[in-house]
Amino acid sequence: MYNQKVIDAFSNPKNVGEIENPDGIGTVGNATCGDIMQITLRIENDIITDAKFKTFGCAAAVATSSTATEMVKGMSIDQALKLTNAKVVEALGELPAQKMHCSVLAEEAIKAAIEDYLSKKNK
Amino acid sequence: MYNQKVIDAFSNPKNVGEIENPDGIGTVGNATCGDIMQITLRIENDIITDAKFKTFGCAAAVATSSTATEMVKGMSIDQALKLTNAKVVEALGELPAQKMHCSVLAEEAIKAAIEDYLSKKNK
Amino acid sequence: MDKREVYLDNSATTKLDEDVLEAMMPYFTEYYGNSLSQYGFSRKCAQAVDDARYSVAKAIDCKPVEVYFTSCGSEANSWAVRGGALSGRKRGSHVILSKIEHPSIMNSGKWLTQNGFDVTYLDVDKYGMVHEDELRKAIREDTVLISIMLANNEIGTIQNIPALAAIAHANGIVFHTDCVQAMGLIDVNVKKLGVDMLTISAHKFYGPKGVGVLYVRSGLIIDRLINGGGQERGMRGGTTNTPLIVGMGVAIEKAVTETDTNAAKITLMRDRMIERIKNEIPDVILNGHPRQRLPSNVNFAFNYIEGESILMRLDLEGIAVSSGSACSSGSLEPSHVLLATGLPVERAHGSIRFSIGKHNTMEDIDYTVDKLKVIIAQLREMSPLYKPQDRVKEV
Amino acid sequence: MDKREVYLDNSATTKLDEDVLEAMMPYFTEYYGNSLSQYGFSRKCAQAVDDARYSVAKAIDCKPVEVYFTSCGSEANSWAVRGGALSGRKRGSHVILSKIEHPSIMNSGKWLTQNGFDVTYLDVDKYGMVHEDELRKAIREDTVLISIMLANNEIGTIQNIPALAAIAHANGIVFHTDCVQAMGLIDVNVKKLGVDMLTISAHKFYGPKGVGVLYVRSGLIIDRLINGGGQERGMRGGTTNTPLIVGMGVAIEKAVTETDTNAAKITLMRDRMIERIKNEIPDVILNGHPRQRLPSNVNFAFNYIEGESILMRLDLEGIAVSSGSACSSGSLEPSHVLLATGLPVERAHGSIRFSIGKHNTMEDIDYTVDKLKVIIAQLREMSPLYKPQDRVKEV
Ligand SMILES: Cc1ncc(COP(=O)(O)O)c(C=O)c1O
Ligand SMILES: Cc1ncc(COP(=O)(O)O)c(C=O)c1O
Repeated sequence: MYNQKVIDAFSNPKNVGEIENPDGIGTVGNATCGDIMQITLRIENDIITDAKFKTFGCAAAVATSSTATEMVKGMSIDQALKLTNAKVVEALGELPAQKMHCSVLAEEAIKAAIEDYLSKKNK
Repeated sequence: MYNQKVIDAFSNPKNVGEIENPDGIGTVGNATCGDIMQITLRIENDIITDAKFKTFGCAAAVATSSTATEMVKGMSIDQALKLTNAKVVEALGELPAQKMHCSVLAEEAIKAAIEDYLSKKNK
Repeated sequence: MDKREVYLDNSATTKLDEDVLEAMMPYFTEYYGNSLSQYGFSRKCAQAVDDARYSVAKAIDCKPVEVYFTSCGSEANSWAVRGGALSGRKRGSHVILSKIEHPSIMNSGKWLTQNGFDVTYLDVDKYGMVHEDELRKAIREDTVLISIMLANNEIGTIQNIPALAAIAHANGIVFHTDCVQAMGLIDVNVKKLGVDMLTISAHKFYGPKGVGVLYVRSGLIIDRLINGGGQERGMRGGTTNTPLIVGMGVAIEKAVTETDTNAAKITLMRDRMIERIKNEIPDVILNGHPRQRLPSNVNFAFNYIEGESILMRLDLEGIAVSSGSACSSGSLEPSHVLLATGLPVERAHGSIRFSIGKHNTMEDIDYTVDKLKVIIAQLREMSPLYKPQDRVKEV
Repeated sequence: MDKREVYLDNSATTKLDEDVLEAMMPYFTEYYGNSLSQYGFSRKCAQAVDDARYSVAKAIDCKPVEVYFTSCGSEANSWAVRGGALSGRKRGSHVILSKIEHPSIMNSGKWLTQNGFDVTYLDVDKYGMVHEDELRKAIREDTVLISIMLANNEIGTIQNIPALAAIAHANGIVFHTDCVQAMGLIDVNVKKLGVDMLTISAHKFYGPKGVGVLYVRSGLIIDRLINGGGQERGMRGGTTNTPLIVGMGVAIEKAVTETDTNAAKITLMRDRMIERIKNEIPDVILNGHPRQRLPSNVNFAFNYIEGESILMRLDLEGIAVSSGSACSSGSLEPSHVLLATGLPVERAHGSIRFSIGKHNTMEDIDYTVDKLKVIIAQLREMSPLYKPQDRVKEV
C-alpha cells in the first residue's frame, strides 16, 4: 500500500520530539479521527531553524510529519506558509488516496505553529 | 445417478417391440410429459405368455419397461394386475426420486393392456 | 472402432488449463494472505489481484475499477438483474428480459416479480433471435433495466447486442448482457457491445470454477448482493479469493489470445458435425440459428425419441453431451429455450446439445456421429411414436 | 535475535493445508465435469460433492440435505439474514442482530432497513457479551429473525448461543449464528447450539478460500440469494465448484479431528502472550472477555498510539497482525466492535489483534512480544498524547 520512501520515512523518522520552550507550537487533528499532529518550531529572525513533531497517527502521518519538518528547516516563515501538502506528498512520491488527509495535517500543523509564533510576537 | 442394474436394463432392454395382433394393448403417458409407454400382451387362458414394449422416454422408463415385461411373462392376469411399481423398482434396486414416476407408467401400461384384453374378451 | 472418451459438453464447463492451474498454485499455500491486509506478506496477493483485474479489463476493454470479481456467472447475473433493478426502483419498476435467458437471469426475474417488479419476457423467433421491434414495443416509461444475453447456452444463437443496447440507451435504460458462453469464442468488448453491465465466468474458458466477473460501467451504482467488508471497493463481500482470481486473469488473457485460432478450429468441427448429422440421420431439426451461432454449438432435435435415452446411450460409448441445458439437468421440464423457439414439447424432449471445445478433434466428431447414427436408429425402433411410414411421408 | 516471519493473522485467513490441496488437485484438470451432469464422466464429481456434504454434515451434526455450499462466509451470512428475513415477511418485518456482528451481517441489516425492515442491534457489555435480558427485551410480536455470532472475529468473545437460541425459539423466531471464527477452535454443533441456520467458511480452518456453508434446518425455507439452475437443490445457483467443495470437506474433517489438540496448543500461546503483554507493556487494555474467549485471539489497546503505526512497525520486523478487523482494513473507521464494548475512539484506534494458528510456535509469540515492547515504547515517544506523568498517575 505504501511506497518504499514512505516506509523509510516512517521507520526512521527525523525530528521526532518536542522543542523546549518553542517559538511556535501547532497541534491539529484529534484522537477521535485517529490523527493528532503537534509541531514545535524554533524561529530566529523569521527563519525556521529547528522543527520537531509528535504524532498520534498512521504511517502516513508519521512520514509526512518527518518530511514536512525536514522541509521547513531553513525556510523563512513566508516560505513555510506556502508549503502545501501537495509538495510534501511529492517529496514522498505518493500516498494512497485514503491517506491524503494525513498530509493535510502536516501542512495545517506548520501553519498553526507559525501563527502561534506570529501572535506571540505581535503581543 | 442410476445404479448399474438400471443401466444394464436400459442398455440391453428385453422385450422391445410390438406383438402383432396383441390380445391386449395399453398405451399411457404422453409425449408432452416426456414419457409414452406402450405395452402389448399375448394372453392365453388368462396367462400372459408374451409381453413387449415400446417407450418414448428416459433411461428409467426403458429399464422399468424391460423389467416389468420380463416380470409379467408367465403371470396370470390377476397376478399381473397386482404388480405394483414398487415391485418393479425393487427388482431394479432403486431409482432416483425424480424418476419414480416412470415406474408408475409401466404399472399403468400393463393394467391398461390387461383391461384392453378383458374388455375385448367381454364383448 | 475403439472406444474413445469424448467430452462434448464444453458449454457446461471446461477442463482447467494446466498453465492456469500452475499460475494459481503459489497462492494456495505460499502467498495465502488476505489481499486487503496492510502488511508486506499480503502485498504479493494484492498485486496478483490487481494484475488479474487489469487482465480482465484489457480483455473486455474497460477500466480495472469497472471489474468486480464474483464467485460465478450466476452470482454476477443475479447481482446485475436484482441489483440493477433495485437501484433503479426510484425511477420505475419494470424490467425486460428475453425468454431464452439462463436460469440465473430467469429466476432473478422471478425474484423481482415477487418483490414488486413487473417483468416482460421478450419473444424470440424460431432461431432464437430477439427482434429489435419486440424490444422497442416492450419498453415503457418505467422500464429501468434490460438484460439480454450475447450467446445462448443451449442453442448458441448470438444476438445483435449493439443494436439492442442502443435502443435501451435511447430510452435511458441500463443494459446488461450475459456473455458467459461467448467469452473466448467470439469478441466480447464492452465498448463495441455498448453495454452497462456484462457477465463472464472463468470455467467456461478453461479457467477455474468459482470465479466470475461482473463489469459495471463506472458511474453506474447498483444495489449489493453479497454484503460484507471493504472488498471489491465495498461492493462485494468475502475475503478476496486470490488463487481463483489469479486463475481468471491468466485464463482470460489466454482466451483472448486464442479466440481466433480456437474459434476457427472449433467452427470446422461444428460445421462438419452439423453436415454429417443432417445428411446421415433422418428426421432431425437443427435448433438455433444457421449462421448467427457460437462456433462451439451443435444442437439437434431427434424426432420420436427422448433426450435422456440418447444421452445415456452416448455415455455408454464414452461420449459426454447434454440434453437441454446442463444447468437444469436432472429436471423433467423441457428446455424453456427450445420451447421459446416454437419447438413442440416432444421435440424439445428429444434434443441434444453437443458443445465443442479446444481439446476436441475431428476424430471425436466422427466417432460421435458414427455412434449417434446407430443409437438413434435403435432408440427409434423402441419408440411408440416412430412409424416408418411417417418417415417416408416427411422425407 | 534473528528476524522471523511470524503470521499472527489467522483470523483473517489461514494457510491452505497441503493435504487439503492434494485432495482438491484431481478435480481441477482431471475430474473437471459438471457434478450435476448425467453422464459417467461426472459421476466421480457428484460422488466427491456428496462425500464433502456428508463430511460437513457429520462435523456440525446435521443431515447432508441441510448443508448448502456457498462461495464464502459473507455470502452465507448475507443469504441467511436477507433470505431469512424476506421469507418471514408475511409474519413480520423486525430483525435482531448484535452490535458486534461481522460486516457481512451488519450490512445485510442495513440492506433490510432499506427494504422495509426494522432492525434492532443489541448492545454488548464491556467484554463483548450479549445479555439474555437484552435479547428478551428486544423481541417483538413481529420479530422474524435473530442473528448472533458464536465467536467474534475481532475480540474473540464467545456468546452463550444455546441460551440465546432458546429464547428465540420460545418466541417462535428463527435463529442464525455466524460460526466462521469458531469452527476448528471450539465445538460447532447445530444440535447443541440449537440453531436454525449456521455459517462457516473453509479458509478460516486451513481450507481453500471461496467456499462456505450455510446450514439450514430442514423444514425451514429461506429466500434465495444467488438465483440459478438446479444446483444445491435449487437453492443456490452456479456450476458446482467441485474442487473447492472437496477442499471444504477434507478441511472440516481435519478441523474436527484436530480441534482439541490445536485448541490446547493455541490456548497456551494465547495465554502466554496475554500474560507477557500485560506484565511487560504498561498502559494496555485487553479487549474482549478474559475467559469466554477464542483460543486464538489476543487483542490489546495500546494507549496513546495508533494501530496502523504499530502494525507497520511489526510488519518491518516480519510480523503480520491486524488492526481492528482485517475485513475493513484500509478503512479509517474505528472498529465498530471495540466501540460497542465501550472503548473510547482513540483507544479503539490503538488496538491490535494477534490471531494465533496451528502453525505458530511459542518462539513466534516471544519474538513478537519482544519486538512489540520496543515498538510501543518508541511510538509512544512520538505521541503528543503520551506524557510520562500520566503513566505514573495511571499505574
Ligand atoms: C465472523 C466472521 N464472519 C464472516 C466472515 C466472512 O467470511 P468470508 O471471508 O469467507 O466471506 C468472517 C471473515 O472474514 C468472519 O470473521
Ligand atoms: C449463459 C450462461 N449464463 C450463466 C451461466 C452461469 O455460470 P456459472 O456456472 O459460473 O454460475 C451459464 C453456465 O452455467 C451460462 O451458460
